[in-house]
Amino acid sequence: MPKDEAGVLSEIKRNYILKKLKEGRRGDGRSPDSFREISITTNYVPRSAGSAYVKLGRTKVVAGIKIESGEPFPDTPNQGVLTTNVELLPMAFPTFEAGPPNEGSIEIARVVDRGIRESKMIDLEALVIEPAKKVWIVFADIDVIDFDGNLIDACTLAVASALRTAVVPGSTEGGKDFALPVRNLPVSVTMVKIGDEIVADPDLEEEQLSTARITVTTTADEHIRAMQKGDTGYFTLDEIRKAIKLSSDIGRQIREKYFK
Amino acid sequence: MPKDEAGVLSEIKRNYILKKLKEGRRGDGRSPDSFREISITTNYVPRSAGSAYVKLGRTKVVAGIKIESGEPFPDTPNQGVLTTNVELLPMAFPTFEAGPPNEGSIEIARVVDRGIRESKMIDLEALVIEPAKKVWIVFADIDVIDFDGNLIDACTLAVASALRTAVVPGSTEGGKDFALPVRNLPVSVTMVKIGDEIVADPDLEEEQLSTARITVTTTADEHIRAMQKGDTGYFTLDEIRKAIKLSSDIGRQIREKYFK
Amino acid sequence: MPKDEAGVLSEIKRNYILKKLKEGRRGDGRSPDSFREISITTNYVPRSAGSAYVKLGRTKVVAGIKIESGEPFPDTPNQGVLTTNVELLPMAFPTFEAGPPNEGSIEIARVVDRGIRESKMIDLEALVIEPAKKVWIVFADIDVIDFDGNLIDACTLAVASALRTAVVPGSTEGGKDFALPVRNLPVSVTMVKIGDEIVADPDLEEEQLSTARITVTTTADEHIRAMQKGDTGYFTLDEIRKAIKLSSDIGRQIREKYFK
Amino acid sequence: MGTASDIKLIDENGLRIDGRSPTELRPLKIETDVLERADGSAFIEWGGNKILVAVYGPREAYPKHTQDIEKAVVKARYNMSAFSVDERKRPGPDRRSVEISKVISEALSAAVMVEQFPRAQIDVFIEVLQADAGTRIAGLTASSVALAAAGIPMRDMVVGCAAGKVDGKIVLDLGKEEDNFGQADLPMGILAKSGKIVLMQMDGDMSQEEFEQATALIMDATKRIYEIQREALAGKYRALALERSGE
Amino acid sequence: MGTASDIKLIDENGLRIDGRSPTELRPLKIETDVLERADGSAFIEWGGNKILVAVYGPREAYPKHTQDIEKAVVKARYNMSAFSVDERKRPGPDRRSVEISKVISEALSAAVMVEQFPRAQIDVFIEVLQADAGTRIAGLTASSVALAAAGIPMRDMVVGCAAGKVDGKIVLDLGKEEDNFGQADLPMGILAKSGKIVLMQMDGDMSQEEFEQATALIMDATKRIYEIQREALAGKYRALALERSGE
Amino acid sequence: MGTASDIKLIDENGLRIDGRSPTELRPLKIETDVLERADGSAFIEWGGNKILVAVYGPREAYPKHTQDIEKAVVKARYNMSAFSVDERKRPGPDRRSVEISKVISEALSAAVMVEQFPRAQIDVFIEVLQADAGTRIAGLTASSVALAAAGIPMRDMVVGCAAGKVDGKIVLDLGKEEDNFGQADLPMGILAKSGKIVLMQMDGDMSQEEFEQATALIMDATKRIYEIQREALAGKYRALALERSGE
Repeated sequence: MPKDEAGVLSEIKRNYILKKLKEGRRGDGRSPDSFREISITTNYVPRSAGSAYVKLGRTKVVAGIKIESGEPFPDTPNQGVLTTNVELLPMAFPTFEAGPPNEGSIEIARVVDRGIRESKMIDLEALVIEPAKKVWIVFADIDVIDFDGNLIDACTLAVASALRTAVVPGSTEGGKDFALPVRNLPVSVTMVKIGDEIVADPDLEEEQLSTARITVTTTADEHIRAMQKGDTGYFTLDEIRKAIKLSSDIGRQIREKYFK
Repeated sequence: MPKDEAGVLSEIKRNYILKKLKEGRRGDGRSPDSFREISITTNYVPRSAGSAYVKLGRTKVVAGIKIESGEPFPDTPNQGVLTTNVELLPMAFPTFEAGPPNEGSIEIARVVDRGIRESKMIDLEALVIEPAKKVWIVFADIDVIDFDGNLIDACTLAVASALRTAVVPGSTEGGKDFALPVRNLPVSVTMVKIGDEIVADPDLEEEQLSTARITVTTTADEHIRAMQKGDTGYFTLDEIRKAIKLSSDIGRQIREKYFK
Repeated sequence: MPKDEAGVLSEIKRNYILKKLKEGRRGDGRSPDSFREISITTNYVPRSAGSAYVKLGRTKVVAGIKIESGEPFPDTPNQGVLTTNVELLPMAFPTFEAGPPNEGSIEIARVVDRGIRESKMIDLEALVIEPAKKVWIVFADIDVIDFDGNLIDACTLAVASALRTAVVPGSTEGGKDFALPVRNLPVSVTMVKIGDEIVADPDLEEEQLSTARITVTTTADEHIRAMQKGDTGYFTLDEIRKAIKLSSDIGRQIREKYFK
Repeated sequence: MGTASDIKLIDENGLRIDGRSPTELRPLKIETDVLERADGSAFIEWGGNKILVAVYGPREAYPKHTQDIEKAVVKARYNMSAFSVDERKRPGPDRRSVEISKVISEALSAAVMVEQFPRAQIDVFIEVLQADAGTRIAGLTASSVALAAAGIPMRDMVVGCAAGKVDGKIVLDLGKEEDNFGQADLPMGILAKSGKIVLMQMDGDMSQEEFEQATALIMDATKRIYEIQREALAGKYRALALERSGE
Repeated sequence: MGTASDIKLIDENGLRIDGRSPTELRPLKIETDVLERADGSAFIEWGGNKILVAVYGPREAYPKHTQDIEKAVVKARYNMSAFSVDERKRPGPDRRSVEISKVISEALSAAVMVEQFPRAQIDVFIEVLQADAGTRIAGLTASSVALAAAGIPMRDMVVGCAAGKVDGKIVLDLGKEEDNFGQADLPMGILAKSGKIVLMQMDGDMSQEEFEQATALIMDATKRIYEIQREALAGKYRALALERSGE
Repeated sequence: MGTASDIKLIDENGLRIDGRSPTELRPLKIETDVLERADGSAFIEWGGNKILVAVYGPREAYPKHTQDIEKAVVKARYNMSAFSVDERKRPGPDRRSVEISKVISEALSAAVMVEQFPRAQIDVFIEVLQADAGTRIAGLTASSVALAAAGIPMRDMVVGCAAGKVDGKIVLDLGKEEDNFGQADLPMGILAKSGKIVLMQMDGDMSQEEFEQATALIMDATKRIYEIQREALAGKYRALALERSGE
């Protein structure tokens, strides 16, 4: 993850944040297990098949869905196709550069994709037009437009919200348009380790202080659907247990609050 | 546009050219509204479908046409396809580099293409083999081999000349070979602004002194078919009116002299 | 070819090797016309269609064959397709870099390919599934994993060995699996010129001392099937005659010893 | 320009397919400071276009050989998001967006006081979230606002506006169907106060007389668009003033 | 995770499709110093996986802007050879291999004493010659051995190991069919002595209880794999010792 | 080499499909100074080949790490224009042109007095406008002339020439059908005065005896081609002389 504009967090800020954390408080006053404010605007790009503009604190992303007919993968002839792509737009941060996805944006896209896919959010089997020949291809594209940490969760929220409102253009294939069949709702929760503390939904400053990152994506049944550890630090098994528990709890709250 | 080999025009040369211009004369003795000598050799690459070698002063380009069968664009199922590409070969100038087209050559190709396309020079509707399935694809490729300014006009001249002699290989699709159906003849005229003067067909030195560039492409009916303003300077509306008039006049002369 | 880690061979080593060569001996004790020890392990990657792990002295390469159905080239509708690719893996040498093939690996792949192709080792006409529509495509891929000179010969040995054991997966196209039809065996012999001496199978040190390289690929009939001169030095016609003779002799020995 | 079609684009009352008169602009709205990281930003909705612009700079031009010792380099990057158009667009620049980025960069360079920032680079990132006709002039109009919002000194605002020819008639600000099935399009970039032209492209078929009509429409609309730009920025300064008085 | 299927992956005796018990690893063999040029190398055969790892470094990080003034950068490059999988793989990195390279790099960084080599780079090249399930953990396990063989100081060995869910049951070290048709896969990278977790990914469907079972299996297997790593290296040192005594 | 075919390439009189005898070259014409910007240039028409060569340099090699402190680097770039072959060729280098660029660069390096220009680069741009058989040797022959025309010191001229096997017979300078349906092709690059061989490739099927015949034909033709090279350059110097006397 990129450093802030000065390249490194000042020693003073750093000590301040670490000290507060020991007292159970974060730089911006949050408790370790709380998310920043979430705002979700669906249908933000009305001409796409589905879309959502998500703000997670000062991190902002726009997800847009396009659904087109095409060939299935040879090994899954009876399923539609989902592809997820994340663009870290240069407008989002001073050091982001235009160009093909780098390892950072690829990792984000793949973790988001795994959460959606493994939760079986989309009923891919309902997206077959002609078995082995023609299926619906769901393109989930995410533009990151403002960056202040925790892109994985912002992107998962945006894609999930966009998919829930998406419409399959069945009329282009001689049928009727229909709502994209979605069922489970994956919620990803990303946490980082700063010193010995685990905090959820890190902002950029916290990401820069952290040694290890973990994302746990769960569904309403509180099963784990995807996990990803990142960064060069480590977690103990107990820390991971704690992270899973936290994800499960926060996931429940987010579902409750934003996806009734 | 590239600088000359020394990187910048010497002050002395610069002042000389500016002074002469105020007297209504250009560095090489031309009047502001006159083109350099044009030489057009068609059928220069006899094995292509059509070709032309054009010299515009010391600028030299070779255009070659290839015509192959292929699929139409989905939104124009009843039309052939035209694609235009310009290669600024490294042989043409000391600082040109091999590699994919840069923004300079892309702009040139797109302006040339618009002139050909919007003048409806080629009857694309006559290039359908099987509607929505198979049409003739016209590839217009231009090699820039020697560079001394005003590539847009040199390339337009070369492509237009090559297309006028081009043959569609109908025999490869079970028919007969036939002359590419062409009708209108677009002529592009590029002008630059040096100080307050507008001069047509700038050479490299003049391009380096200019602050703004404008290309106006017209057909025999003296209608405008394509325009493109370039560079970081500006034109007043009156200057543009003057440029359009100039293009119209020069276009008539060029048509008269070279395309009888 | 890359320099050794210090970038250049030390003067002392260089003089030692040159002096020994004048006495008809090489740095490692070999005679000018002898190869290093060859070891060939076929079926090294059992899940590929055919494979071989070849050591030529300390140079090590792995060739793997994949055979898939696909379209023939338009100009050879009644033949299967062979494609050869060499990867100079960054693991093989300190200065090798990851990335698309450079001119070095392209030259190696093309010379290896020509030897296989021109010897008519593979009966490409027997690889047609449906004329003009569907043929077998033979992918020969070579991983260079340890580099100590003479990659062309190591790669040719590996590909030829792998092809001899390869199986066409006919069952995937409704037929039966069958052994890839091979007949002739090309053997390439690469020689370099150091001072006025010609030595066969150069190791890396010798490649760094040499001024010119020549590869001659022959078949059992002692006909020449492919040749390639490399590097910025020259050969006299007599030296090339000598090289052809040497290749012919060594080819016979290698065939005798390793391909009975 | 567009393909021929039977669609009637102007009705018997002289009204256009979306109900506008020939001299009417589509609805247009500009907001500033919509992003936190950028030095300046703007969001424009113009007809169905939704375009976000972020400005970074002046900052040291990089790589070094791109530096101009006499002035700042203004580098616009026009990009369409994958979901902005009917058929999903593959990410990354294509020839069209490269050309548009070039002409927008040149147009903005004419307005910014580039000579104040030698060796610097000013980046203008234009992201088309939803594309209707006229994205380049909408992007240009918003870019100018974003530059001002970033506090970058400019000699004048750049206004983007287009006119075109539809069913043989010259009209202002083509909509999507008009763009698809019309006969000419003339996008321009104009310095608001001086009326100087810093961007101009044209394709289609226009007589010299029609060109006069088209530019008259554009020049007139420029004033209206400039007002909207000013208001967007005034909103910003009002907000700032409130913030201060609230302290 | 995999697609649904009728294939029975665990039989009535609780045995798996390849005859293993739920807690059994596939056959695993590691060899060191299989390459001459590399500073350290290892070859691992784990089930049907055949993976070669070469280590170069520490050497000056290049290009310069990638240097970290405080520590060495560990850069793993996971690559599948064109012939390693059923369908021929186009050479060059794809998104999957980019992600795997990243998580392996991060896992190894946690083990290597990177602070001893500021500004340096340690390259770990992982070439999958034949792929069965579990290439990333096999590659990670071999990388750790190759780093040790290169004499690079490490605070601990990294062991890669996976568990998964098959026919509703948690089992160790998924094979290919289990990976294709199972319900979850949990690859982990563990520091052998401290038990710290430096790599973890999961996909599929696992309850929190099942996660506990899976990690228990992995933690237990870690010890066995670590033994094999040590033996491979002991072989190296034995060989070295013999060489010396033979002088 | 070519595919088998029923086409008879040599008739009962021993004449070839284009009427040539086995030892006859196709028509060959070289012109110098056809371009203004380049430091030297040449245009060759050889059979149906039309190839343009431009030379720039010696100039400082760039990027710096490509510099050789002992000598100039000769960098040929062989390129086929999109319209040079039957089917339109996608612009940009392919594997074939990369290989040809390499062997031509090496061949020219042997002729140029590279040791006189340490750290320099000499660029040779070869553009094939129309391709018949034998583009690489035609390009090489013209390159040598363009280098001389650029005033670059050379120890010898490089002559490109090929022989091949057609209907079982060795013939000089294959034409297009002969190349397509013949049995072997042997392109060579020869230093005109010394007879040293600086480029050689072969593909097809040739006995060692046939190789002797082929090289005999080539060596003999080399002299004729060299004469044409000299005349092209003499034309240049004559022209220069006239220019001077005209002053």
